[in-house]
Amino acid sequence: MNVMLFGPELYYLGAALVFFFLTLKRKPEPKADYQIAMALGLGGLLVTGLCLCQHGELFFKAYRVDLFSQIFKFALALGFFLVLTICHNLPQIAERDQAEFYLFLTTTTIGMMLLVSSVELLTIYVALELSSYSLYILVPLRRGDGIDVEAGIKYLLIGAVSSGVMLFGLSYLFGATGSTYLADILPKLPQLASSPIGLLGLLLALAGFFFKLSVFPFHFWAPDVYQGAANQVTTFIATASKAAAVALLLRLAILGAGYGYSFTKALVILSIISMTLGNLVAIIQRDFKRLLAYSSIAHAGYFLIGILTLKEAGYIAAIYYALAYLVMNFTVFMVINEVAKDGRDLKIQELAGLWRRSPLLSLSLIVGLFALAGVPPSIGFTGKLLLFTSAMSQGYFWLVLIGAVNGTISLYYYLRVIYCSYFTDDPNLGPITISTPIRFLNYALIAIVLGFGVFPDRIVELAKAAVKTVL
Amino acid sequence: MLISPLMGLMVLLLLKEEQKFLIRAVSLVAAGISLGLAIFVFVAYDKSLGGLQFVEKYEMVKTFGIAYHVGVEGLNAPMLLLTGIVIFTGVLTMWELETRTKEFFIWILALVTGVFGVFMSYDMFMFFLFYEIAVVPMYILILVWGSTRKEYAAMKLTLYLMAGSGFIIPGILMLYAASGLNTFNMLALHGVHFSPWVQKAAFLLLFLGFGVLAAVWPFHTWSPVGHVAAPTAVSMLHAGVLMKLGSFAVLRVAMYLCPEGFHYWAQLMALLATVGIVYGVFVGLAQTDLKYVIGYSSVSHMGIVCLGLATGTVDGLNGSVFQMFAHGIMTALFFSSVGYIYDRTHTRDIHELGGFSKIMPVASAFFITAALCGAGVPGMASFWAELLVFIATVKVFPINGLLAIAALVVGALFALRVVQTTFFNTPNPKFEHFEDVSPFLGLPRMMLIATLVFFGIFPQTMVGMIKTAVIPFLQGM
Amino acid sequence: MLVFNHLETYLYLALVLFAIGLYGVLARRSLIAILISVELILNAASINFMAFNRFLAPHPAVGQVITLFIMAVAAAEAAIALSIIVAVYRKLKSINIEHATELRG
Amino acid sequence: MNFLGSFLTPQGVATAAFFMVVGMTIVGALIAVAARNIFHNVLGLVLALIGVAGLFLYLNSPFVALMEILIYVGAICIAICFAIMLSEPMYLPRPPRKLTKILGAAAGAGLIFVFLFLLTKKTTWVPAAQRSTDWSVTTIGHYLLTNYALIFEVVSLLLLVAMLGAIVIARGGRGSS
Amino acid sequence: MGSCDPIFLSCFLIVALPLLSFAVIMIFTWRRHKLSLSISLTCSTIPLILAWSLFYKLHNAVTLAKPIITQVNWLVSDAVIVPFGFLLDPVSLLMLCIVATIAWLIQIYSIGYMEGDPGFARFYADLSLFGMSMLSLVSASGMLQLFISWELVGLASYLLIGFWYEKFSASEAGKKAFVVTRFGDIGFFMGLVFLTFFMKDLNIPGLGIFDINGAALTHKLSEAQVTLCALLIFCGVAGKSAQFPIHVWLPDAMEGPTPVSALLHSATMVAAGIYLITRLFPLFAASATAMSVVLVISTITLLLSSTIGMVAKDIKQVWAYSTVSQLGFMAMGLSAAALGGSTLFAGYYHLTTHAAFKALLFLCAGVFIHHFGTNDFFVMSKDGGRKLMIPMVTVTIGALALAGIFPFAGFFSKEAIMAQLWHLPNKLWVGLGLFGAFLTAYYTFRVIFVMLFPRKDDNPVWKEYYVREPGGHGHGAHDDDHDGHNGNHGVPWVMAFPLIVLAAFACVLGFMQTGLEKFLLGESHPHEMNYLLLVLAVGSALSGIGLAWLDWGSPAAKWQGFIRKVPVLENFFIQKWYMDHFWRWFLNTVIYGTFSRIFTYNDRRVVDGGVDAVAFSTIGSGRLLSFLQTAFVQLNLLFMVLVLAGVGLYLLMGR
Repeated sequence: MNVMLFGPELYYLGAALVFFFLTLKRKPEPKADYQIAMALGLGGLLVTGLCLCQHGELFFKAYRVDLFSQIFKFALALGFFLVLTICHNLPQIAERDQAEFYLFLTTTTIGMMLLVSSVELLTIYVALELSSYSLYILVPLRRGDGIDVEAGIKYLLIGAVSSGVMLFGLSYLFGATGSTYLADILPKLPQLASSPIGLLGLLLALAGFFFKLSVFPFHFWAPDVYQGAANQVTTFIATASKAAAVALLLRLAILGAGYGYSFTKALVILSIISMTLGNLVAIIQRDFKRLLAYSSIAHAGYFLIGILTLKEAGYIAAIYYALAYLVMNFTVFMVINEVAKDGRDLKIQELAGLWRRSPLLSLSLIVGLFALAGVPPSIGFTGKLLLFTSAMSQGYFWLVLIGAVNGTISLYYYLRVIYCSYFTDDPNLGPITISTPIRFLNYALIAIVLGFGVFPDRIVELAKAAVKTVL
Repeated sequence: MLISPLMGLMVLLLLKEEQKFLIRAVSLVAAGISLGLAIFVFVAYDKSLGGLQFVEKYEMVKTFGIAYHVGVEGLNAPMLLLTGIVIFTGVLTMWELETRTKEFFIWILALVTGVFGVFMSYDMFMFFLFYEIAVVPMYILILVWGSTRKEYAAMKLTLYLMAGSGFIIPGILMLYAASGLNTFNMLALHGVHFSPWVQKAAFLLLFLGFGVLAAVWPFHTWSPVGHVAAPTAVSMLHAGVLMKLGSFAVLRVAMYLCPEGFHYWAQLMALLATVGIVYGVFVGLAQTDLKYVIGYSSVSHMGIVCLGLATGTVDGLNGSVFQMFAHGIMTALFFSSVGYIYDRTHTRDIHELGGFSKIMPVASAFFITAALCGAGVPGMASFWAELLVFIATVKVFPINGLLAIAALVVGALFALRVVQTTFFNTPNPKFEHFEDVSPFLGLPRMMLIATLVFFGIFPQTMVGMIKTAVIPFLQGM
Repeated sequence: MLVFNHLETYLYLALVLFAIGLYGVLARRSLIAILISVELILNAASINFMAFNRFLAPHPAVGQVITLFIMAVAAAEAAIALSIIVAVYRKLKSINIEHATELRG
Repeated sequence: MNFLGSFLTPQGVATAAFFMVVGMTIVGALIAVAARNIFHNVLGLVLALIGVAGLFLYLNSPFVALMEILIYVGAICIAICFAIMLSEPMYLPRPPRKLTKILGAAAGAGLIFVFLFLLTKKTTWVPAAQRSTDWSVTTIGHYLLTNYALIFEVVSLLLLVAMLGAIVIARGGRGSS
Repeated sequence: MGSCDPIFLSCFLIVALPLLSFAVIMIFTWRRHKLSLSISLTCSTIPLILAWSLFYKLHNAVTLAKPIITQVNWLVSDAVIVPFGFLLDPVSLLMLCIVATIAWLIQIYSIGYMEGDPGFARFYADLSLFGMSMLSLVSASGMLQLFISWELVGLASYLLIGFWYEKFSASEAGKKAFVVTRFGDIGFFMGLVFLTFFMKDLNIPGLGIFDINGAALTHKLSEAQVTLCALLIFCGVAGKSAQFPIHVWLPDAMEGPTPVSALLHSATMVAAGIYLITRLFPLFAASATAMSVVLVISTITLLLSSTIGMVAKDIKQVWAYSTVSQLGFMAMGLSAAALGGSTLFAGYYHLTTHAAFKALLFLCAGVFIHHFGTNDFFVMSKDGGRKLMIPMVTVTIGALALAGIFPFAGFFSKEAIMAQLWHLPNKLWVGLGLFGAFLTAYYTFRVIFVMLFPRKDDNPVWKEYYVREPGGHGHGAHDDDHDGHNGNHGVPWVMAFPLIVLAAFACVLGFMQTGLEKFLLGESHPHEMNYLLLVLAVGSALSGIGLAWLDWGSPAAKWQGFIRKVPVLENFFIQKWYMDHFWRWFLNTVIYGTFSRIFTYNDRRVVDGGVDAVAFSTIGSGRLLSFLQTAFVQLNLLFMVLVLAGVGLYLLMGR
């Protein structure tokens, strides 16, 4: 067995081991922990990058390594690393828990990495649970006055029910096809076209990923968890875990291709409701993270647009947008994290005077939010347009129209945030000092968001190559 | 041409907020270079050859058929010139800006980059990308440097325009998808014969979407509010150039790609345009804020543009494009004068300003010139434009044409009422100590007037240029 | 045919168990009771797998393996859930889910 | 005699036992969700799980049935009992049930039930063309170490995470109080 | 016909030089009065010389049928081709000379009149602009160029009337003039557009190119089409030439400096309308209906303005109304000629003579106003108006000419018009014409007599008439400011000189009737004198003068107009037939009050309100939907389950 094939997973397993040993230390040393974590994160990024072009199958074909999975693994590693960069102070996590924090962050990353490579239903399920459980633990790790555990328990409850439903759906799929391997299931599904079990089993099975992606109606956890969890954890949930969910949905949705219209129609409906609901409710939010939660619900709808086309163009767009979403959403969260140094939940009003307090952060915020809103020249815009293009090519006119109108609605609340940060001022608030690495991070993020927005070709070609391995 | 504002923008990013003079100078140079290039293109364009010249092409995303594809032809050369002039004068106009100077010029250069991009792009994707780039900075520009209900105005304007984009995207993508060519290249798409249904739907979407930016009635209400709130140079750019983006896009994308759709909806276009023309002047009559007045006059004048487009004749299109140009310059002049006055007096109420021309004869003269131009006085560029449009309209839509012509009387009343109340009459003693426009600040306004008069006296320079594109354009339909 | 040799018997049974579990999740206030209900749901899925395994699957070991894994996952889930429930009790002084109402909107 | 005899046939006994197991499962489940006393719930769960284990026996899987009892009844239910004791005191007065909530829950569960019932009913279940008849524990072990080796490892990681997580969360609680 | 054509070149210079002067003064020298003056004078003298030299060079070469057209393309769109060029035929040549001359004279005159005014340079700039547009108007080769110049004339008049812009009434008057004439112009423009529209079958390439006389076209259009076009174009004429009911701007336009009044209301701007009818005479003549309308309107105009003139106290107002009435006269003459199948000569001839004597009258009035600082001729009379010899003599000459007394110019031209009216089958018209002549003589000499024969200082009539309001009517107050400069020096020569020249014209022009006719029409019809008409006309004029003498002149006169006997009528006339009221009502109630308000309301409430409502309902629906996110997780779960089951059931049923 080629170690390189399983390289990233092994590396992170090792990292988890390192963190595990760190948890055993009697005296917590957050600074040292952080430095180790950063080093490991950077190393992980390197390893994942090196393994980018691997392809092969492992574990009796339960595990497939291809460009598609490796791209998402890289995205996960990137997300992991990025989240680590804003962990230089973890005010909301008790000092002695910080090593555990890194540990669970690593394990959830491992879970997601396994997830994106899995091509077997049970592996998918277990990997999903691994990543979820780590997150369930991470959410109530926060030092809080109750909303942390409240968020944790709600997350867990909704997650448990979703995964129960998913498992039930998987059992039907298993029953209908007699196999848990996607490769075996796929050819058998057309034979089931006359009976509803394949379609509905698939729909039930998708529930778990809808939950991860916070698609309506599995979205209820998102606002609470975003608000209740520590900022860094929220960041991870909002960035990396979405990418993993998108990856899996792309893999699974292919199964629905045989069902044609009725399957996609269900997705179209969910997509439309997701984006409309997310955007409408986001309008009235006051808490910034909660607002972003609703925005993520809306974005789940956008992801679905690409997925439900079940065509190459749509998949390319979805991959592109998933990567884009990771970066642009992270940009915003980074700003939150830097502004709320003490780890509090940031109200939108508290952004007042950001342009004065830290022009760079305010610029990042604008870039990030405009990207989320789909304003050019940003990856958000390009991604959204690619999504719409692919959907339109399949004739989903109304979907595109509603999506485009939704873009307008979303702009409203993003602009409100920008308004607060740019045009209101609170003289009581002093300037925000940002460290040099964060400063460079800012520049890099802005450059990525704008640069790949204008020149998306490389990413698109990469995604195209990746999609070829899935379809 | 795209590069120069971008370069300026980059340099500005590096400068410190304190180096105000340098910031201004850099912006001015950037704007000056674009203006120079615009003039160069306008002059160097080979009219006898026609067609697309100065083409640059570069594949962006092969998978989706997106390419950076720019060029100049008779339709956009005037628009480029317009943009060049307005940005140059706009930068000069805002020379005295003190608050957050750097950011201001950054955003305004970003906006201009977008505008140039829209006018030159022959790829729908890039077209739309630049379109949005041109629209969005408005929000920030209005919000930070604006006045009078700026939050409301900025939000309204941005959302309204974005809602327009919400129609444009499906429209564009519809054509993209229906063509099956997997390309956004407009020239290529032009060759496709879309089914009538697609054409009708796409045209309607595009017309409504772009119409919002062109302030087509009844989607115009953002425009007066936005103009009122915006700072001077932004008003200039916005009314002068940005609104043209809308009408230009209707021409460039909607009419170019969906000729049948256009013929189907032409009646509607003409109707909306006519209503806009009549409506604009009447509502403008009741306004007391100078910028509101101008805002509504813009609605009316953009109605003329739209009416010209609706005719679908060579004369109409000539007039329409000419009117875009003329109105752009004229409105820029309007706003720069008003801005100057407002900066000094902090009021735009026409009654309060009464008799202003005694205090600032030169500033007033600028405004009056613009007002006369707005009233369609011969010798100014807009006269010719309106003339062409009206003649063309009467032939195609007699009733609309007559109504629009009749609205001219009210238009004259409208312009003169403002001029009279604001500048004539007894001066308000409150403002007597103000000094008149200094020659330096007068320069941009003089440039604008000179442009207006030049094309008023030699309309052929412009019409001849536009014609080179319009005739093949219509033949292609 | 005997009733216990019917696939459908087991499927309907699992369904009933699933529905009961779901009802419990939706209706109970105590977090622990909800957890119990979730276990019922998982068991329902297990029955399904086992039934398919028994009557349909080409490799009869697969379903059993899956069921084993489900048990392990359920155990893990129970451990985490219970620890969170304990934490909830510590912070909120109650394990009634209806008392956790800070987050809304 | 004949009548009785018909019950006493092996099939009859098996059927009767099956109904008993089914009854245990369903009644246990009902107790688990319906009883107001939390301990009764746990006991109901135990009952239901034993029933399920019985079902597994009927499904030719004694090993899994054994594991079911070991893991669920032996581990999970005990853990739940500990949690009950660690959390809310039993003697606290409980608020009365809300009818609307119960009705809503019943409606939700009922609707899902109807949906899945119809689904199951409409489906024609087709057995695999070729079926292996190997039910032995050996095969299970074989599968665990070949096809499902990865899951096996992952599950171990999962359990580790769960343990550590439980410790961390519980420890944090203790520290703060 | 390149631009090197000498005729084109000279015409071009005639037009371009004043424009140049306008531009130069406005941009560069507007702070330097003397320099501006010299520029402007140069730029009006050269055209004057050029115009006359053209006249001498070409007066034998051109006829109405064979004009010289010299033009270049100005704008070439598709169907619209606008040439820029000049059409020289007798009509335009003569008019060119008249305009150039009067413009020049007025520039000379203004040196004195405007001396010391802070806007001196601007005034000259505006005058130049006006001169340019007027010259371009009369010599335009295409209808569109004519229209453009026509508009520019309106613009220049706006600037000139509102010259003293800080005075509300002045700027108001300027606005009124512009808007009202614009109102007419729109009709004109529509008429032009319709002409091209109707003639598109003829493959006429553009608006401008068609023969300005339109003669060739008329028979190709149907009667109704011609009527429509003619009437629409007449709207423009009515606006510029102050015909009823849009004459109201003209009397108000007296707010401008007096030279402007002279310029505008004698020779040039108002004449433009009549000139247009002459230009398009064949077109108009082709439609009897249109001409009848013109006849009726011009007659109403004549009577209306004459009656108002009878009661005005402001000398410029009197002259203004007299202008209106004379314009009505001209239009009557032209329309009668058209109806009677005659030529355009009579009206055009009256235009020529009128230009001379009305300019004279205004300039004289200007001298008085300048001298006494008031517009009220009663006040002038008391303050010794008759001591100013030159203006008093010239004004009398002008008045005699206006009244149509032999041997002054007015006599001949009026006679020609009467002759045209006489030929109409319905004698009512000639009767009304005579009545108009009578009134004209009456109100003219009312002024003259009051000025010439003031009462003694202690006469009780002064109580009524000597009202010297501070800052009162007209520009008294303004001119007071610089009375000191030349108040007691008599009349400066720059002002006297134009008076004398014009007086000479007023005397001489009458005897050139035959020559002019020959020049214009190429042949001269032998006049058979209609002695009855002659007697009637002279009689009505003389009786007018006589009545004026009885009412105002004779030592026994009570200084009460005969109209005083019918107070209702007098009031009606004093209120100017309530036409101003009507228009004010129209503007305030209909335009501002109704349309503007309704539209504004609609804009605020319906259109904008609709948009806001959409926005608010969006936010509202967000608020509403946010209730989905209850704090009770089980409710959310229930919702989730229900949706799931719903979607499942839907898909199940669908299959």
